[in-house]
Amino acid sequence: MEQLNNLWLSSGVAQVQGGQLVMLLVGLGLLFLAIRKGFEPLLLVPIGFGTLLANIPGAGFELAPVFDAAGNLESPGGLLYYIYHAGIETGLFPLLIFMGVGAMTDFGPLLANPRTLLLGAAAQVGIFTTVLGAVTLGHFGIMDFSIRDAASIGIIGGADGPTAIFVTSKLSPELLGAVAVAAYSYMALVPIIQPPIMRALTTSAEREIKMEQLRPVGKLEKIVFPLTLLVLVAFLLPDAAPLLGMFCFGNLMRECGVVNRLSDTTQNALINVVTIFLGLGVGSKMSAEKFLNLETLGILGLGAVAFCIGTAAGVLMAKLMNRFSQQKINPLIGAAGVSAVPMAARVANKVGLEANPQNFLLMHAMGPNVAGVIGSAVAAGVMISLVSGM
Amino acid sequence: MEQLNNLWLSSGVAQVQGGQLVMLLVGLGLLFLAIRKGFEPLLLVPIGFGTLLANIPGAGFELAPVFDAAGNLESPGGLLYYIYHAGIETGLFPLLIFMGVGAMTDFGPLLANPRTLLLGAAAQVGIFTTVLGAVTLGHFGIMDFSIRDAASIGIIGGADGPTAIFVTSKLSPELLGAVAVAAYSYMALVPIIQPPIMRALTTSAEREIKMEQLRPVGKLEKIVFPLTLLVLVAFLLPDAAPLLGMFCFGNLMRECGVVNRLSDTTQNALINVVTIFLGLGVGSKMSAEKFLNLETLGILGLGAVAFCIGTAAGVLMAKLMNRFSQQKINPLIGAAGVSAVPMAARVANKVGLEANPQNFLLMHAMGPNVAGVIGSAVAAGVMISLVSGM
Amino acid sequence: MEQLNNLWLSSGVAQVQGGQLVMLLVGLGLLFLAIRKGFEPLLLVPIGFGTLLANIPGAGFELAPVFDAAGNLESPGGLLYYIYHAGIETGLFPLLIFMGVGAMTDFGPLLANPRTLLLGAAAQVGIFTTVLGAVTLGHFGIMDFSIRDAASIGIIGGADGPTAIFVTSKLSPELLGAVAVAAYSYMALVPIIQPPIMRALTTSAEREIKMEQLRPVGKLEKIVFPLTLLVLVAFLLPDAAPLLGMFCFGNLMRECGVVNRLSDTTQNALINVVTIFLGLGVGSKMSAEKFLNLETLGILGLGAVAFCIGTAAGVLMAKLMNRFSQQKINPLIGAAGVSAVPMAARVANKVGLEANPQNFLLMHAMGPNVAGVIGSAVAAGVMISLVSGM
Amino acid sequence: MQETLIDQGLNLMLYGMGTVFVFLTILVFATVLMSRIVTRFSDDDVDLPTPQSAAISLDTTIPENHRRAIEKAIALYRQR
Amino acid sequence: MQETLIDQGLNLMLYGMGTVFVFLTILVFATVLMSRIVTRFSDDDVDLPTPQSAAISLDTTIPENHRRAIEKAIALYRQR
Amino acid sequence: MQETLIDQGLNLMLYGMGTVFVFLTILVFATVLMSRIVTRFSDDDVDLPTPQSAAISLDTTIPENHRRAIEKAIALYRQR
Ligand code: NA
Ligand code: NA
Ligand code: NA
Repeated sequence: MEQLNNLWLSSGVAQVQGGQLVMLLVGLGLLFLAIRKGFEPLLLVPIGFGTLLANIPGAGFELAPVFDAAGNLESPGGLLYYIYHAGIETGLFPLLIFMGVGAMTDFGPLLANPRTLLLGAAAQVGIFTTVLGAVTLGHFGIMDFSIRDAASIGIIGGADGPTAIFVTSKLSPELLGAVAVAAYSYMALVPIIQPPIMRALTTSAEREIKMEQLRPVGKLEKIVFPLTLLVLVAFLLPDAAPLLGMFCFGNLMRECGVVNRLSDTTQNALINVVTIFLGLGVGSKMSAEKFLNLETLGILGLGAVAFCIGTAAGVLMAKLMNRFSQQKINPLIGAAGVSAVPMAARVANKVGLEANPQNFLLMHAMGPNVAGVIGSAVAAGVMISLVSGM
Repeated sequence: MEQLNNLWLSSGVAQVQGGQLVMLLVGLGLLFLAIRKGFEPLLLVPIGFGTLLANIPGAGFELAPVFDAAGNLESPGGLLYYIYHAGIETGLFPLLIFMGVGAMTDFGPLLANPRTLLLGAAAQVGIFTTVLGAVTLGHFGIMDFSIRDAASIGIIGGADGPTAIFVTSKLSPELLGAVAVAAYSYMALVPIIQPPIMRALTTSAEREIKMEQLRPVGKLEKIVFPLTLLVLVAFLLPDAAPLLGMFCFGNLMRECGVVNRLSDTTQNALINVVTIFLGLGVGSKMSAEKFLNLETLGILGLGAVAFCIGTAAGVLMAKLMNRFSQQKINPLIGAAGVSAVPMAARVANKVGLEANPQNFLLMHAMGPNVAGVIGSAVAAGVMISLVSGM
Repeated sequence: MEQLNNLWLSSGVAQVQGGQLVMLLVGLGLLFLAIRKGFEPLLLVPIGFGTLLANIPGAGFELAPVFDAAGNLESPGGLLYYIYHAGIETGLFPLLIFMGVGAMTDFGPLLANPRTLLLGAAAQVGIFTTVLGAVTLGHFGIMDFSIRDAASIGIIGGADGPTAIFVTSKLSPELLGAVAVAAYSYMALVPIIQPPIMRALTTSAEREIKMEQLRPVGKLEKIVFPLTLLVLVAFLLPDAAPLLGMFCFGNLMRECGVVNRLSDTTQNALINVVTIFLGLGVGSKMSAEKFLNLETLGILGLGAVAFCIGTAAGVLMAKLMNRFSQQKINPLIGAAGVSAVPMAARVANKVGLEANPQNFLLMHAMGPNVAGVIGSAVAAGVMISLVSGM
Repeated sequence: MQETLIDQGLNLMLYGMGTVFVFLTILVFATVLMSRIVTRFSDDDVDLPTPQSAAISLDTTIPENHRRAIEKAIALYRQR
Repeated sequence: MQETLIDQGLNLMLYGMGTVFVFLTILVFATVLMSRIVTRFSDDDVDLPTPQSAAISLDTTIPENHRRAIEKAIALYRQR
Repeated sequence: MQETLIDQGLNLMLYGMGTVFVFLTILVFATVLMSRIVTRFSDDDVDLPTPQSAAISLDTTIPENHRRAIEKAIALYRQR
């Protein structure tokens, strides 16, 4: 009978708490969004499943290992504990993802039209106005946000998952679940969030602007560019060096043409393995006490605002640049500056086609799109450095 | 001359002990079985070679690293030390293998005929009668088995390598080598062990039973099934959550259709790397003092008994179900309930074809076959939980 | 203003030191050699980029993590710190590379003509004369070399990157950058370094020697060879067991034919990932204070000498063997004994074709070429063992 | 009360085997129920959506290296 | 002087946004400059060398498994 | 007796080079012997068995992704 009682006590039904139950539903909801609605499934499937695993009562997925006095293992930790502490707390997984993303990125369109870097810069306005919104909520006691929390929330507006995870795991690890979910959800919602803003801020004539064809970009330019970027980062902004350094490394492996086997593995086996673990590790921070509170609502709300402002800023920057330049830019591609690669570029293309069925903006939008990745990595570096000193 | 003497003293011939010599032969024997006889080569090649490495006198493959007082590394540990402590002691490798196995498993036949889950349950009788056998040997002082040892030995009957390694590394790490070798050897011997038992327990008429064709199973069912299983585990049996959770995760990645690149990597690069390391890590526990004793003989004997009883229980359960049901089950597929995927299912098919050359049982046997994986993972969870509290 | 000042102080320009500047140029130079000149790009691209990352002022790529008194992480370490300490200090990465190299190696030509093992032995003379050169420089106070440093420098003459990294990380970690760069650079320079020496030491008649066609080698021989080698290592030279053990393991997986999926992953995803990390980790030791000194010049000079002597010794050994044997060996293939697989074998083939356009030496040269890998691994084992006891 | 080793083994067998059977029996019913619900709610199997999105460049269903392998296979074949 | 949370946020916005714009503007000029230099120094794009060497057996541009996949694809296709 | 650095180097050279030569010489004989035994005991090379078994679904010789790549290659080629 004792055993039966033990079995019952160790069963989930006896141990479950209301919060865990709700979090299990949240996990299933994320899986639904990822699988049925196609919301960034590569990350949201692991995050959603990690949420389920972390909230199984009594399963111990996020338990720490226990050692005896002599340092021998008494009971091993849970899988999610090891993943989180080895890969996310240390920042290794986001950096490896950045290496893989670098190996997948073609800087050709950006090199053909470097001015579009400014669109990528403008779209980061979304990050910093969101920071301001978060500190305002914090200042008036509406929500319990510190300056570190505000920076982590703002980075959602960077529309770049690994950057958001990197910043948040350093500044506000307890917000990691909410921030990552918000970042990936809004990246998936780009086709819904952006078009109305893009249409509202542009005239039909502006949307019809045809851009001249991009010049071909040589191999050598593509090889030298990541090195140029790295040198600039090294001298001007070493705080952004971890993210941008690994990004440039991946891109150099891709473009240099002599290490194709390394580049292939980086773009496939390596990034896939790390993506699975990154997602599970983020899921492990989706516990009831960290996710089921008013702050999460605030994060989701502020994240949506960040995306909208970033989109608007990109479009407006393009219109501003048209004031001063002969070669007109279709302002729709400014919206691609938020990054969310390659979704935002596709959205720009689609809205452009609505205005003029002959106007293909996709390649033009890829420039600001990848510029947005650089822009938010720069913003991440600045924020980590400034906030750590506050 | 001193150097020459040192060289001689550091040579293997001067250091070798009888036990190591025998273990080197055991390692070569495992390689022979794996390569020449085709015994589960994916695991037994690494285990066999790990046995060789661990028993090279003076090579230090399983030495622990030495740190000075300040925490700096004085001398690094051996490769097998790191593999064992990072991947097996923590349980990470078996769990990752389970994720990969999940990504390789098609639950279609099981979903088309869920009753076959009961066959997978029945075959686990082999596990628990073996536990009883082991405690009896221990009780009468014939062999030195504790209840923890008995549980680890019983799990051999689960015919599931990673499950056996997971349980044994938690309950009786010193038996790991013998248990893993027994588990994989008997899995390889399924085509020899099972048919006589299957023929003895069935009439020719029973073996000729034709089962109706399996209904087609929809994609959505296949997606929802791993989630259903996980939710049941979460509420009823959280102790089985680590193994079954990762199993369900892998299967969901496979079936959901939106993360094919993650599923591909899980089924290939990731599971292959982990398999190599898992095998080497198991081999590192194949030292003379742990393997060359009477207990190992007991483990091998009890393991064989476990397989036989499990096979018999599966067949008898199928016959019992036929008493109460209109839709007859060919009792041969009950033997597939021990798991040993996909070997046991093939054996059922082959024995069935002997009785009736038109009777293809393979797909029907895949249902109990994967049910056996679930069944032994459940048994593993229960045993870890109960034994830890004893 | 304070923030602006902080930003400035944290910028690279304010923090950069002369040494870092020079090391950034060194990193760019390595990338130039790798990408433009094709110098062993698989290693020199990661090493070169790692050099850049490690020398970005203020980026913290090689910072150690900081823990508070309770053991919680206060600030995570840098990426290169984790890579170096997890994979290079422990010796894991070189060992895994050796496993991959073993899985890529075909011992067929060696088995068809085992005498060529002696050429691989002779070429290691380069290693030990270089050791002598280094201790002479150290003895007379010209350079600050200990016996450990001398062994690490000598191993450059082994023309085997992972072996050099393995030895140096154990004996003289502070020389790792210089030794690895020298080893890979000279391996790339084999087509320039070797031919003059080969021509100087051979007559035209010798270079025209046609060797009889290699006998076909059976599968079983190829399977048994790595086991034979391992058993010999186990009994005679356990100090060489880590390197040669993993080498044999990889080769057995390749040849046994029953674990092709493990062998494929070992040769591709696994070795590629480890190569990237190994290169970055070596780069992390390329700091100004460790690389920009007279000793590096000495290492580069001694390394070149080692290659030349090794080449000469291989050629002379072949001529010596021709004195005592009926079956003549073309002495050019003796030069392939330094290893530098497969470059040195190709060089032997090319120089042979110059003398006689019908004389294809490539397959004959592959024997001493892979023998050179075994030879330098043996030398590595002996040196680690002897030097540790001095 | 001190348990003997055999008592422990019997307990383990009893509760273990019981749990396995109870759990898998429940799973049978849950699976049948799930299949019925799913089959009713989805008229057809074809209605599964194609995913709308994916992370940066990760959206190719055929991994890059396979695509390249395929292209090379075709190119090689044509050359012959 | 004690900073309020809002002061900190304003500072972060000011210096952060400033840095992003300054850095990316410099990057625009650096990129334009780099492209000009590179285009001048390399007459053509074709002049990139083919790599001369590689480590042990690592020199196949087509990874081994792809090559095999290709060969099998072709063999299979022909058999049909 | 205190050894000078040069003594140590000489020792290292002597014993090191000796070990390399002795070991590889033994390996020559061992290899020749091994080849003879193996060639005698196996009449032919064809007698290596095909493996009978493998772990769960791991038994496909062609990895799954390659198989898929191959099938896609063939399908694509046919479509053209
Ligand atoms: Na961005
Ligand atoms: Na089982
Ligand atoms: Na060598």
